[in-house]
Amino acid sequence: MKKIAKANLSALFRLIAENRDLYLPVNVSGQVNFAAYTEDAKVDLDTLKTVKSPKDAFFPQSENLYTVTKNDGKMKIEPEALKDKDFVVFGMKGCDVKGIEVLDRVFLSEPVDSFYAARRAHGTIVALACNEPEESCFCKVFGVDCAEPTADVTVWMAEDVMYWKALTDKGEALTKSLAEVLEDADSSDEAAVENKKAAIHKIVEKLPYSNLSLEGWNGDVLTEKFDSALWEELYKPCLACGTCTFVCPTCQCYDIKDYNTGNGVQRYRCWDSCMYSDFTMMAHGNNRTSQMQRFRQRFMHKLVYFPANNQGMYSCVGCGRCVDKCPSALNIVKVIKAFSKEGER
Amino acid sequence: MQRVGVFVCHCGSNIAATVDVKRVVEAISNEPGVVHAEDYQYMCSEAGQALIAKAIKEKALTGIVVCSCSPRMHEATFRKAAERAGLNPYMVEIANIREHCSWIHKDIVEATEKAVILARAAIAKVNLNTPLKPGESRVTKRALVIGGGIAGIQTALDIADAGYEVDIVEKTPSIGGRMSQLDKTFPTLDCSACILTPKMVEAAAHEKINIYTYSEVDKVSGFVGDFTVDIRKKARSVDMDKCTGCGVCQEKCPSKKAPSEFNRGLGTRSAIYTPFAQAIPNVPVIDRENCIKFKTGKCGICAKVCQAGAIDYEQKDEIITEKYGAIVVATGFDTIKLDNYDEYAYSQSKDVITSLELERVMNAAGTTKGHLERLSDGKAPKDIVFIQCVGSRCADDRGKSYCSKICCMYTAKHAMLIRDKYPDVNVTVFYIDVRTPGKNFDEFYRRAVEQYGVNYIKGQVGKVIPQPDGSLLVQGVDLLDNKQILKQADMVVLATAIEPDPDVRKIATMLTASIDTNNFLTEAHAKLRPVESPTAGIFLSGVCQGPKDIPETVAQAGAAAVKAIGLLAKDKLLTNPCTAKADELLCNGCSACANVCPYGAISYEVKEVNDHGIREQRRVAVVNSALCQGCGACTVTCPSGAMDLQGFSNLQIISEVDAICQ
Amino acid sequence: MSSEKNCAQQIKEISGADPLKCMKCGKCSASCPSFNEMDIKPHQFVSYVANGDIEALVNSKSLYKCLSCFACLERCPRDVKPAKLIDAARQLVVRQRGKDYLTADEIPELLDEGLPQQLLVSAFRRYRR
Amino acid sequence: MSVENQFKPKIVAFCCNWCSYAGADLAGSSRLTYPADVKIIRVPCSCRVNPMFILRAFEKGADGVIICGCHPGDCHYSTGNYYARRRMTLLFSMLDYIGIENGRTRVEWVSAAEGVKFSQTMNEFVDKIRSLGENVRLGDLRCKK
Amino acid sequence: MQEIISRAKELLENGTVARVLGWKIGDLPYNPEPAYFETAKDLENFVYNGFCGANLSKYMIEASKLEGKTMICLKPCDSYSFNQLIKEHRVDRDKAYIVGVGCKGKLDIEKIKKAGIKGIESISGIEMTDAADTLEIKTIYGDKTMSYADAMLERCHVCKGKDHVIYDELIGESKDTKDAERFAEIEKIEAMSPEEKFEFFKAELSKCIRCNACRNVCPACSCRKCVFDSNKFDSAQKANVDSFEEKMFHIIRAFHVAGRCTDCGECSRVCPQGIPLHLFNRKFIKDINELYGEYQAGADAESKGPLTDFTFDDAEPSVVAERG
Repeated sequence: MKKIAKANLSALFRLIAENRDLYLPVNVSGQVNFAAYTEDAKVDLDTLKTVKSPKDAFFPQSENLYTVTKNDGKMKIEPEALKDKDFVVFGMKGCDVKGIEVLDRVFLSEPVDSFYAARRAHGTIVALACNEPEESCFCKVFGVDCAEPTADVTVWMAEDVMYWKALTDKGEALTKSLAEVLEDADSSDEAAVENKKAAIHKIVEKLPYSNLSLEGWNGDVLTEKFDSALWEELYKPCLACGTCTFVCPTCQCYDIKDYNTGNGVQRYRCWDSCMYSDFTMMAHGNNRTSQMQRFRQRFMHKLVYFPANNQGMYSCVGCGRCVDKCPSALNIVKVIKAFSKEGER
Repeated sequence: MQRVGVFVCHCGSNIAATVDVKRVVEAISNEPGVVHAEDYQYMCSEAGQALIAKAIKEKALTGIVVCSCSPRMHEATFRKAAERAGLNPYMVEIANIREHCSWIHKDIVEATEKAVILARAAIAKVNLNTPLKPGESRVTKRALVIGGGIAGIQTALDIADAGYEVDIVEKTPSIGGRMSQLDKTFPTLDCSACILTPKMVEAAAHEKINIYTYSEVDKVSGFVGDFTVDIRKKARSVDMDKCTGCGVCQEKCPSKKAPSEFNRGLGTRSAIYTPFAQAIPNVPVIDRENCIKFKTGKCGICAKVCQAGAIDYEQKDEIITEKYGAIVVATGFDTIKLDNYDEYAYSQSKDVITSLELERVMNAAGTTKGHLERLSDGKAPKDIVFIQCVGSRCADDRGKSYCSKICCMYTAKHAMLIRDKYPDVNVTVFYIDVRTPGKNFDEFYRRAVEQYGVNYIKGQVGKVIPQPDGSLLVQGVDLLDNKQILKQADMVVLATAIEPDPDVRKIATMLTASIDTNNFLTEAHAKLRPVESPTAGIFLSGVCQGPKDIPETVAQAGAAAVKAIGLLAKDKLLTNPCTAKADELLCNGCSACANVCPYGAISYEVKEVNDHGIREQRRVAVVNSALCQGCGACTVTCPSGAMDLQGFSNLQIISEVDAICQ
Repeated sequence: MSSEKNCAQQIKEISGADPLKCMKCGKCSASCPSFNEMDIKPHQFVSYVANGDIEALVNSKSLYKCLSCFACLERCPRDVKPAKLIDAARQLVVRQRGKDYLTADEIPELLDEGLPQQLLVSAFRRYRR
Repeated sequence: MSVENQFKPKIVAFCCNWCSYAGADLAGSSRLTYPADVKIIRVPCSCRVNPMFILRAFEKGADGVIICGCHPGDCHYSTGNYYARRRMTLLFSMLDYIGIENGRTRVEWVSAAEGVKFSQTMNEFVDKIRSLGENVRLGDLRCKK
Repeated sequence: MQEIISRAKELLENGTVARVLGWKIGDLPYNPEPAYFETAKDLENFVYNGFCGANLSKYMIEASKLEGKTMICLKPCDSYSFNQLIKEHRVDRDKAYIVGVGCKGKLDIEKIKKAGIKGIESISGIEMTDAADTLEIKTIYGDKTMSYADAMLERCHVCKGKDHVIYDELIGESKDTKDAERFAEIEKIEAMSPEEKFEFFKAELSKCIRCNACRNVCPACSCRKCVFDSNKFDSAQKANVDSFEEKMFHIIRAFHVAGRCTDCGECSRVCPQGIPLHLFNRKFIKDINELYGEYQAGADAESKGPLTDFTFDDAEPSVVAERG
């Protein structure tokens, strides 16, 4: 294990950013989101949750796939270059890291998404333990330990020192390259980290959602859940905006569109939301015609379809961003609770 | 995908001299949809149109772009050509590479580049065109003529003679207009009244003509073939049906100090009056501002003396609503105000008068019973100075930029008449140029000089200085002698510029007829459509379109009549198919579009809509394509884009924007 | 003096007048109180400038006979501003030092007791800019 | 600066069919020149101009957009330009508010008889846009290559 | 709150209404959600407190399609939106039984969290009946307090007033919460240099994630299909590509609701990125007021909106440049 004085963090960031791109939580106009590190960026490691999850680092909201140009009546297709520069994402939380695991299932299984794969290959994740989890957090429910997120490197923030522990080869390599700013940690430091973890676990136990039960969601429940009358009640306040999907660390749906730049056509993909009425719109219309169906789709996907296809892995990680951000105060917790109450009845 | 043919016109050298047409053809050959491109010397010629027809057939074109002159010039030509070749005429787009390109740019590279871009925009647009079919609208077989002067009377007579009903709306109490105020007419010197009065009588007696005098147009709605007009018949205070025109009321009226409009304010009239003896209708009007009864409630003499009991003090303005197929504007002119020309002492001396006032002085029925006398003291003048171009041909805003056209001739007429009747009076004319184009016009002017000894001086007057003895000192210049001239005169006549009747602006707005900076109505084409307004169904007669003399006015009046008759002769008109259309799947039924529609063409229906499988009752907008004129106001008001304009759709305009900006 | 053409251009610039707008109506000459004293008449200023005959214009008496009353300018229907043209010609002369109409020493002799100050100032403005 | 290197702005002019387009035609037939940078799009009325068209033009690389219509009171459709006037006033105000240079947008009323005004207006507008330089604030980066 | 509930029960029982549109208690102290109640039992979960900021007017579009009347709870500012929706024929007045509920300012949980208060377990002082002007907040990290006013939504500081512009009956008192000038923020931006303005909006809009929350919550954005979702203008884009790309969406959205926006502030309330979207709409409102006369959208259900109206002597667009 290594450590670094908090006062030296900027030196650390500078060093990381020297040869790589560095993404970390930055405050822009009052909101904290992952963004590229610059000398004058307002880095904010205290805010628990960035508004958007850091999934952009691997799966950007919008990315060009290829460009078609026309010259003398001939078409030319130029694929967009794959990411070939190493980068570090610093400060992802346990839930965020788990979100990437979910995305891996989608994008790294055949057929492999080459854009995503290239980013995963070049990206190193430094995960930060959550010092002060909040009331909207329920990562524990999905088996995430926010006190010890497992990524390439795990870091803990204490009063005035940050502990650094590499877990993978990528993590070791990064650590090695930062030798000039990272100091070796001793056993008292190890103990401090253990204490930190224990303190965090204690807080997690106090969180209102921590004991949310997923009972009734595993197993062959597709038809039962799908046909439930509850959806008709639950979706009502939904505005059909895409906030929940865009802040979610695991939502992976995208749309592919063309943009005419005047000099050629760029084919790009961008996040889409299953909450939108034009999601997967086809010539004949849409296969989900009501907001109830769209609402149901999102939660069925997270809690039923995805686990069914991925050895029981839910595609919710309990980050609670939807709890925080839904304009109508809807969220996955309310859905889970509604169904468990239904069970009680 | 369309199969587009592009035809680039040389327009002789009009385009080809500044635009490399071959290069244009080459540059657009690879544009999306283009399967054919060629250039030709004159696309609008028969041979050019044949080329287009041939390509349409041989290449199975679904759309064509003609790169040529303005669509305002030949769009119709090419649409017809396409239609003859079996293509929907609305699959034609014009790239204006003449007026908007070759004629204004000098550099051939630059102009060619621009022509290519304009062609690309048109190609992009035509790729999104859809075949359109015109609708039909009915024609009301009745014409309205606004203005009862010689122009209006002639137009009305010609239309009526062709068998159509005509209404004349005249704002003054009698028809006759400016011509009725004139004494003699040039170049024949025949009496104005003698030739006008029979026309007035003929109009009044014509069974197809209905005259509204002392009336004004209040409101106009509708469109070509189907105008609805509100006519305000101002309260005359005299019952037109009862009045016998005996004239006793006018004689007995105690209020006789009102300035006579007919005599240009030189004389007075009674409060109940007909403007002149031959007025049609011969029914007086009570001028309520000067009437003692209306001012004080006492008097009522006219009612007492009227044996027919025609006087009606209670009469109110009446609104008549009538439908018309065509409207002819014949609102005529007035002389400009001379407030900006202090140097001529018009406001300081009664002996400085305008030419139109001189007409009333010279006229036997005028204020001086036809005697030429000074208005200040009634003495016979010995020296008269005429000043030309007062307020005409002026570059600043004191006057008018145009030549008033009639002044040279009427001044020669006045000079000649004075010298004829009073050979001892000296007449001097200060002129800048003497302009006499017209049949027998220059001969007329030369007679004034050679036969009548009128003293023409090339040069202007700088100042007219009233002298203590009542005479006028005229300071001018003789440019040919290079001498300044100081001339004693006892009368000065100003050839005052004419301007369109000030009310025409209001009328043009109601008619949505365009008007130029001088308030002359704009013709649809300066050369080819001189008697039509760009607004369909509106025709122009007389000076409202531009300065002209009586024969020209009468000629134009006839031409306007023919155009109106041509319209009225049709039973149905094809309507412009470029109308708005609502996409009921997107329509919110919010009524915003109906709020901005100037034609009331949008209404709402509650109907069942099948939105990709969802069936529900929705309130949706429906456009009446016969009423819609295609302005597009609704399309921008519609937030969802449900309302679109056929022929100028959102995507079509956007495709043009993209093509230009790329 | 530099080339004639250049001078004509300068006169146009200084005066802000466009000689080509003139329609030869003569209203300027008709209005001019100094007409009879002038060798080149106001309506002719325009042609001199238009034709570039500036030499003759600046050597003319008119240059110093113009009272700058601006009657011609006020009344000109074409916005040609003869007074401004002649004023501009005057300025061209004045700008060449030593070509003044009067020398400074000559002025006191010409002064009159009753001469209003304002006239004096106006005279300076015209002759000694 | 040589002519070749001079900034060539892209300028879109929306002209109503009845007045301004005819005014542009008159400018053409009177041979009143203005820079070739101006490209005219014919619309039936100034009220047909959707703010989206204007933003679209800027997005795709236009440096200036001018809207020409009949003089108020002279609209062929009676009232179209009155609506256009309000819409454009508010839109321009919004563009100003978000920091887009004043002068990249303009509305001018040009009648069919005002060929001179049309050409003058275009000359002025092009000068203005040249002085403002390239539009970088409203464009889409993808179109800037 | 009790009064509303009992009245709702009455109306349900006597058949006046078939359902009640109100707010349902949340599972956290601050997240009640808009909800329908159809029975007296349902109403056990009815809540009306300081966190019921959501404007329910727009839900009435769908409720208008249902059988029978809906009792809808509207705060004073919501009633403007409702009126505007009536004007636009989007809701059926006859299908609504409007209960105007009192309001003493609504709370913004984001403001509380921004003050560093986290791990919230309970908040007291949020009930309509609470007289205190301080919120007592219990958190797992200790007890905190915050003044009610400091936690209020921006819109409440510039409140349009305590009066409902449309209602069938009123329940509860309202309180004056206005303590700021409505256009002060706008004026501040107007006074900036073009560069400052541009940087300000660029920074704000760069946060936009095109989630459409602002649009979907907006009662004026009631289009069945938004132009940004349709192919009518080739404008359907979900991408946010460059830093200022969202301008088109936000300018046009503001333009489309100009003269119709009641300034209800929902857009700013729901923006997950805290973009002060009301700055766009309110700029239009300010311009409209200054150029065309004071106009409050939704103040009535009949008047012509400023963009579907004109006068012959309206300001020319050049006024924008002239006023500097």
